[in-house]
Amino acid sequence: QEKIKIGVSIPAATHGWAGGLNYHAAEAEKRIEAAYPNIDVIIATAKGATEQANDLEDLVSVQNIDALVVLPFESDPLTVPVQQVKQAGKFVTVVDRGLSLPGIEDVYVAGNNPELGRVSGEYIKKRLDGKGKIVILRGIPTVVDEERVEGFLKEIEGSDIEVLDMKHANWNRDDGYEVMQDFLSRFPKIDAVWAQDDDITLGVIEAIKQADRTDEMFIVGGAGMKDIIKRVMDGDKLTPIDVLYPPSMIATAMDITVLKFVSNGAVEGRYILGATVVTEENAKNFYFPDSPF
Amino acid sequence: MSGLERSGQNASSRFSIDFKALGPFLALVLLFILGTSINDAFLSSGNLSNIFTRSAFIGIIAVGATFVITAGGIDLSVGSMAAFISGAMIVVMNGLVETLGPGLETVLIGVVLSIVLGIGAGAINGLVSTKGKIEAFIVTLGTMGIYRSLVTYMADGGTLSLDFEIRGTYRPVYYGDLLGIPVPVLVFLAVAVAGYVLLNMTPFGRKCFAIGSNEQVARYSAIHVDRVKTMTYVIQGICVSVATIIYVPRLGSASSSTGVLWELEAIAAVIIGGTMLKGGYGRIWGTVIGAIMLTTIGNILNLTDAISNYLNGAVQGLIIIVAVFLQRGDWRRKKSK
Amino acid sequence: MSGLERSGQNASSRFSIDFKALGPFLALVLLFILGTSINDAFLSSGNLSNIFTRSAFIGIIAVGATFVITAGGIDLSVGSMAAFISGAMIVVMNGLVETLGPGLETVLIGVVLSIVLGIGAGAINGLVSTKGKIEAFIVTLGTMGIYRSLVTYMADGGTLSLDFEIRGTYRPVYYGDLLGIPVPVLVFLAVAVAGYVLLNMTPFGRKCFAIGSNEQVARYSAIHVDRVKTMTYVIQGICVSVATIIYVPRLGSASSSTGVLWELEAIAAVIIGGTMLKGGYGRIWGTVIGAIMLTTIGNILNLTDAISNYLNGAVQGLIIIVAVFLQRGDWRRKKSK
Amino acid sequence: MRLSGRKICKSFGPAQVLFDVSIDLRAGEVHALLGENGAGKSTLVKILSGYHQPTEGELVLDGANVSFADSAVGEAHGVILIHQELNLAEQLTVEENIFLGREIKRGWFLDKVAMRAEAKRLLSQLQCNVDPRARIRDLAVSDRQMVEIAKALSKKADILILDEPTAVLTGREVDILFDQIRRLREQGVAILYISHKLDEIKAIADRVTVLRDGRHIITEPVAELTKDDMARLMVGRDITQMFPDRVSDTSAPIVLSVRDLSLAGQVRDASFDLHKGEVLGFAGIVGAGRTALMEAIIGLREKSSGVIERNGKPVRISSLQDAKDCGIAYLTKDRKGSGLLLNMDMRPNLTLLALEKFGRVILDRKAEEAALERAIAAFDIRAADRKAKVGDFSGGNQQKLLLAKVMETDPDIVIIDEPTRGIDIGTKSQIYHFIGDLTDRGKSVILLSSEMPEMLGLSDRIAVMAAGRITGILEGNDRNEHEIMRHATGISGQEGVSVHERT
Ligand SMILES: Nc1ncnc2c1ncn2[C@@H]1O[C@H](COP(=O)(O)OP(=O)(O)OP(=O)(O)O)[C@@H](O)[C@H]1O
Ligand SMILES: Nc1ncnc2c1ncn2[C@@H]1O[C@H](COP(=O)(O)OP(=O)(O)OP(=O)(O)O)[C@@H](O)[C@H]1O
Ligand SMILES: [Mg+2]
Ligand SMILES: [Mg+2]
Repeated sequence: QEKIKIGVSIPAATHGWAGGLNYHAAEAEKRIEAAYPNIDVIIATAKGATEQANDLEDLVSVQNIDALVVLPFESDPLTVPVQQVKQAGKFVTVVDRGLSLPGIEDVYVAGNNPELGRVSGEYIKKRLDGKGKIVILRGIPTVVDEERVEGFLKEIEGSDIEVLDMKHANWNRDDGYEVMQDFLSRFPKIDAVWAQDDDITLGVIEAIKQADRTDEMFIVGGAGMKDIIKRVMDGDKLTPIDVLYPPSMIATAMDITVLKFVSNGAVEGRYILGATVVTEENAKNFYFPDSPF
Repeated sequence: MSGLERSGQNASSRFSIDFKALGPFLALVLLFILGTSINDAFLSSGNLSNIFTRSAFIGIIAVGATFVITAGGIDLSVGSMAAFISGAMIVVMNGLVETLGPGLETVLIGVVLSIVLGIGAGAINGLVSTKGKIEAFIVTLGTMGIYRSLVTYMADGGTLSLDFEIRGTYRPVYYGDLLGIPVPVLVFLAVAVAGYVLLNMTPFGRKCFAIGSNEQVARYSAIHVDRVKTMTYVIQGICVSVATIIYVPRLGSASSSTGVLWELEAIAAVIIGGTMLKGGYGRIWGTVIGAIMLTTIGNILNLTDAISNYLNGAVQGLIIIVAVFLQRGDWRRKKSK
Repeated sequence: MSGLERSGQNASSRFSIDFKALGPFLALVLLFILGTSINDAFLSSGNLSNIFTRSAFIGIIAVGATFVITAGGIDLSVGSMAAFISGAMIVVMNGLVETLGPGLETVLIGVVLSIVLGIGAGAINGLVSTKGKIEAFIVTLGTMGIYRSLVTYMADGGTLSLDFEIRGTYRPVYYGDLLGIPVPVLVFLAVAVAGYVLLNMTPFGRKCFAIGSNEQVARYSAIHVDRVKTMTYVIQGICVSVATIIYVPRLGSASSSTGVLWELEAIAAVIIGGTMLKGGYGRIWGTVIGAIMLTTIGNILNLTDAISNYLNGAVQGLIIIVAVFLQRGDWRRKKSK
Repeated sequence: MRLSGRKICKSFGPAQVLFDVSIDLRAGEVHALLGENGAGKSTLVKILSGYHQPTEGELVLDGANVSFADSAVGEAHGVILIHQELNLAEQLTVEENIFLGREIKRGWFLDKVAMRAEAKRLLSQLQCNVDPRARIRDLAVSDRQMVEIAKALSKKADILILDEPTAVLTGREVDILFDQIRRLREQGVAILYISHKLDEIKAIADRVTVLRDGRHIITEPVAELTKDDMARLMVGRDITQMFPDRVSDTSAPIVLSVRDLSLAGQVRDASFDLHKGEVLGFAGIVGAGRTALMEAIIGLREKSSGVIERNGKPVRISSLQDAKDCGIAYLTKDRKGSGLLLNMDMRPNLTLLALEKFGRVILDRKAEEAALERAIAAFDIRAADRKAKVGDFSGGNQQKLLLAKVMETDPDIVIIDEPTRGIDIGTKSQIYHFIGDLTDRGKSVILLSSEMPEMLGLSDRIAVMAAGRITGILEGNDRNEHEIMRHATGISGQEGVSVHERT
């Protein structure tokens, strides 16, 4: 009997969150292949949109997959390539970043970037009583980053929270460290930092520690890296909360896709993941010490 | 002292030269054998067509890079330049939809713009490095940052998307075919042939070789060194715009992450093909095969999931080194010399 | 007539020669003036100490790169190598906590491991390129992929984090200071002085210059070309491990994104410093200033919000080109020659 | 009167190398330019042809003032210069070099067929049968020079300047070149000819100008001057004795013995002995394998078989370092390609081969400077500026520096390949006496030379090679041009070896 092949196309592990994505995809592959011997999961990773488009072609033409789970590097450029997979008669699940044309995918498992920004803004606004000076460390200039920042700025609009400056830290902890160092030299008073991503948070923490200004401010990160979750769990004043944007969503998407082939029920629709706020109280539910992310 | 002349010695050296020219080709054949042995689907016409179509981008850019490198220069800005040109094309074409509609004119204007920008960007690289007497490495590192910033700025940090109606008109440029051969492959072939003719059959190409081999000699031979060098960057720019013209209809968008690291791939294709990084010797066909080899390696890695994805890069690196080692053909000779 | 003329020309030529050696330094001073005018905080001791401390990584790696480039080679693998060595150090030190505890021994073993790996990785680059007669560009492009894959594999795609207790022991190596000078700055200085002595005052350094300037002449001067070239890669490897040793305690982690593009920055620092990309002429102090300049540009951009974030790269690129143009000092002379 | 230089002065930075030099070139005349190394000959002709601009003075072409902004303008006016230092792109082929910058075109494309045919014609005119498709870097130096000449001939010169064209040529090639020069003279071309070989000047030139230390000394018809006159005018003193007086001692112990050395495709079964205090000459036509044999001995090329004994003990020499350790030094004939780092100044060049002498850990810069001081004095190196790049040195001074570099290792055995290429007559004599001093001090010399007088004047014995074999080792009265010729062309056959190999 022919195996059912499920192709999974995701970005390569070039930063922490993507690393978590890779990890969860690989774990799900093992789990699924063990549970269903007639299913073969094939993971392809890409370092850019063009390469991902190549991978999609290869999954169809040489691997002859039956279903595709794709987390698009970027929405726009991958819309047409994914559409072609669909037109080849494959079942398509899109994860996290929606395509630019409606109606292509069978299943959409969505993260919610504007919501991540909004929730973070909401927390900071509340913590500071609607008044204070903050700095923002952005990611790599992409749609994801843009959506998060927009969501954040919209939320704090009208309050007395002043954004001293925003700089790109490229979802990289070294850049986070250096940008924060420079913010600290520049601004004598900072009430809060929105780091948007936990890789950046790690760098920010060290910079603040080095400047000995830990009591002055707090940081809101994002994604749910285990190191940060641990800090939240331990009640670290510097990182009171974290906003989830779990890379495990890829595993969820893979599971849903498998259901299409192993169950009789109709599998379709949209599954929107919230931007859960991790606090000291609920942190232990989100702490996975064995995960690499 | 008169009389006797040397002889012999020629035969053996001629043989090794032939082998050297065949080197990249042999390495490619070995890669194809490897691919087939891993997965039968490798040789399917669909897959082969995919490989050749994909290698068109990098291949076309690498043809330009062959000129630059042969003349002793280097261009690190090609990836950013491609992103910038794509972005500008998209902005302008989208803007024209209202007045001209999503028809051929709009696309043509986009194409012309692309070429103009390519020539301009190349000329900047060339003029700043020759007139400013700044190492090309630095100049193109600088313009790499500049072009990339410009596209990020145009896209406001996000993505520039081509109007979906224009995509319909423009689509065949990437997805169409002529007598079964995909358009990008035809364009690649045309660029390669043109590049070959220009590099090997015209005075201009001859001058590139001479400058890369010895600038002083070139200058003493009444060659306008700065002018020729600048021209190589312009050619590189034109190649980038041609690549962009077939790239835009594929993904229909441009962002700050478009074309990242293409410069490295293009240079690698050139060097794999046997062109010398220090200049003075260039080989267009080698470059073409180098580009196809790089794409094929990526494709082969997608043929199997035996290798952990994390190790893809390692396998790729290893294959590149081994392929170049095999194609050098020097392993057959003794050390000597 | 002769007397008069001689003295006149003397003065001007001496001035321009001095100017050339001072070039990078002057460019740096201009940058500092720019920084101060943008934000007073620039000259604060905290900020200056930040700049110098940060430039230590790239600076130390660039000192190694100066050797490689002077001898006519190139090493693209340094960033990946740094990531790989960091990863290996962290894994081994974490593993040793149980048996040896989080004390000095564990850190020392980590440090020794780092050096050993650096030497090994450098030796691989050197031997494969010299013995295999493969262009260094290709070899190190290959090992760049290999080392990066290895660290990704070790980290399972994620992050390797150093045990928190070891961090405590190890922390002073990055955050400590001696007489107010941060340790990384001292290490950088020590590496630079050692590099200067080795390159300019020893037979080995002389041989690097000779090989980079003409390999054939070097061979006819009883220099073991392959051996010396391999040694330059080993030195590069050692420099990478020293940089890693002070890098790891900074954030206590390594991942596949560690050290991305450091190779480009290191080479840029070297070239900005006045070393020639084609080999034959190297300048350690120039490299040091080049590294500080690169860091300073980044710092200045962080100190102002006058420029759109999206355009950072453009400003950076522009400043690099202008700085190198100014430091060349050739703009003062006529074209002639 | 075609081209004149009037009161030409030239300075490089602080150093003035030409002082008010005037010269006239006439149609249909061969004008010779003479002078010591560094006298300014090359500089003068570079100015005449537009490669350099004079600091002062002017050029007059057919009675009108001209100025050549660069060499292209010079060439457009019909002034063609063949450089002293070869000026060919090494990675390009012969035909590509000949037509570099003025390719023959058909439409937009290169007319390769026409260029090949023309290249073949030019080369055959010079009786030079290199393959037009060969790369320059694979050619012997003399062939490269012939290519240079072919390139110049193809340019249709009105005024042709040849800067030491014969330094690397063999006798036969010189004859061919002279035929061409005479042909051009008959066509009314003005020719300026630089050489250190006074015989050649006598044979070809109509008038001669002598430069000394950048100053014009005399311009006279050649017939008015003897060779001795010319030498005296150049050097500023009499050269009494060209060669040192040497007494050879064939009973001295053997310091180097080579047995049955073969080198794939280039040398077969070469055997010879070298005595203490002896000069052993190696003669042969170009490509006979002399250089290949020597480079195999000193470990620069891989030998396929053979034994080398030093003072009776077999030694293994697989690298130049080994050779150095055995007290053997080698002076290459390719000073630009293998000898000197042209982009560096004198000091690093001088000490490169004997670097460990100046410190194993830290180089002693003072000692290096002192060595340079000594070398400049001992070898009479005349550099206008001590910090100048060696590539800017006059050809002869480069050669002297190379000799000094090799002697820094203080070898017991010196293998010298073409030591006096481009050296003026005064310095030549200095070098010959220097070789004499060496042997007097008990050192031994192997001399490879294409110059018959120096071969005969210096060597105690002469080994002759033909087609990769040593066809004879000539001693005593057999050391004459006729015998050498006989063995070099292989006429003597194998019996030559048995007759003369008596050691
Ligand atoms: N480009 C240059 N820069 C500095 N000095 C130079 C340059 N060219 C020549 N010189 C110096 O000018 C002087 C004359 O050199 P030139 O080459 O004219 O001598 P020459 O008469 O041709 O000697 P030779 O017989 O050795 O070739 C030398 O001292 C040389 O070092
Ligand atoms: N690097 C090389 N590689 C291959 N063949 C070479 C090389 N150098 C020289 N040859 C060939 O080896 C043979 C011997 O050359 P070699 O230079 O030893 O001759 P020679 O008699 O010393 O010449 P000369 O009289 O010019 O010194 C020739 O056929 C030459 O073309
Ligand atoms: Mg699987
Ligand atoms: Mg000269």
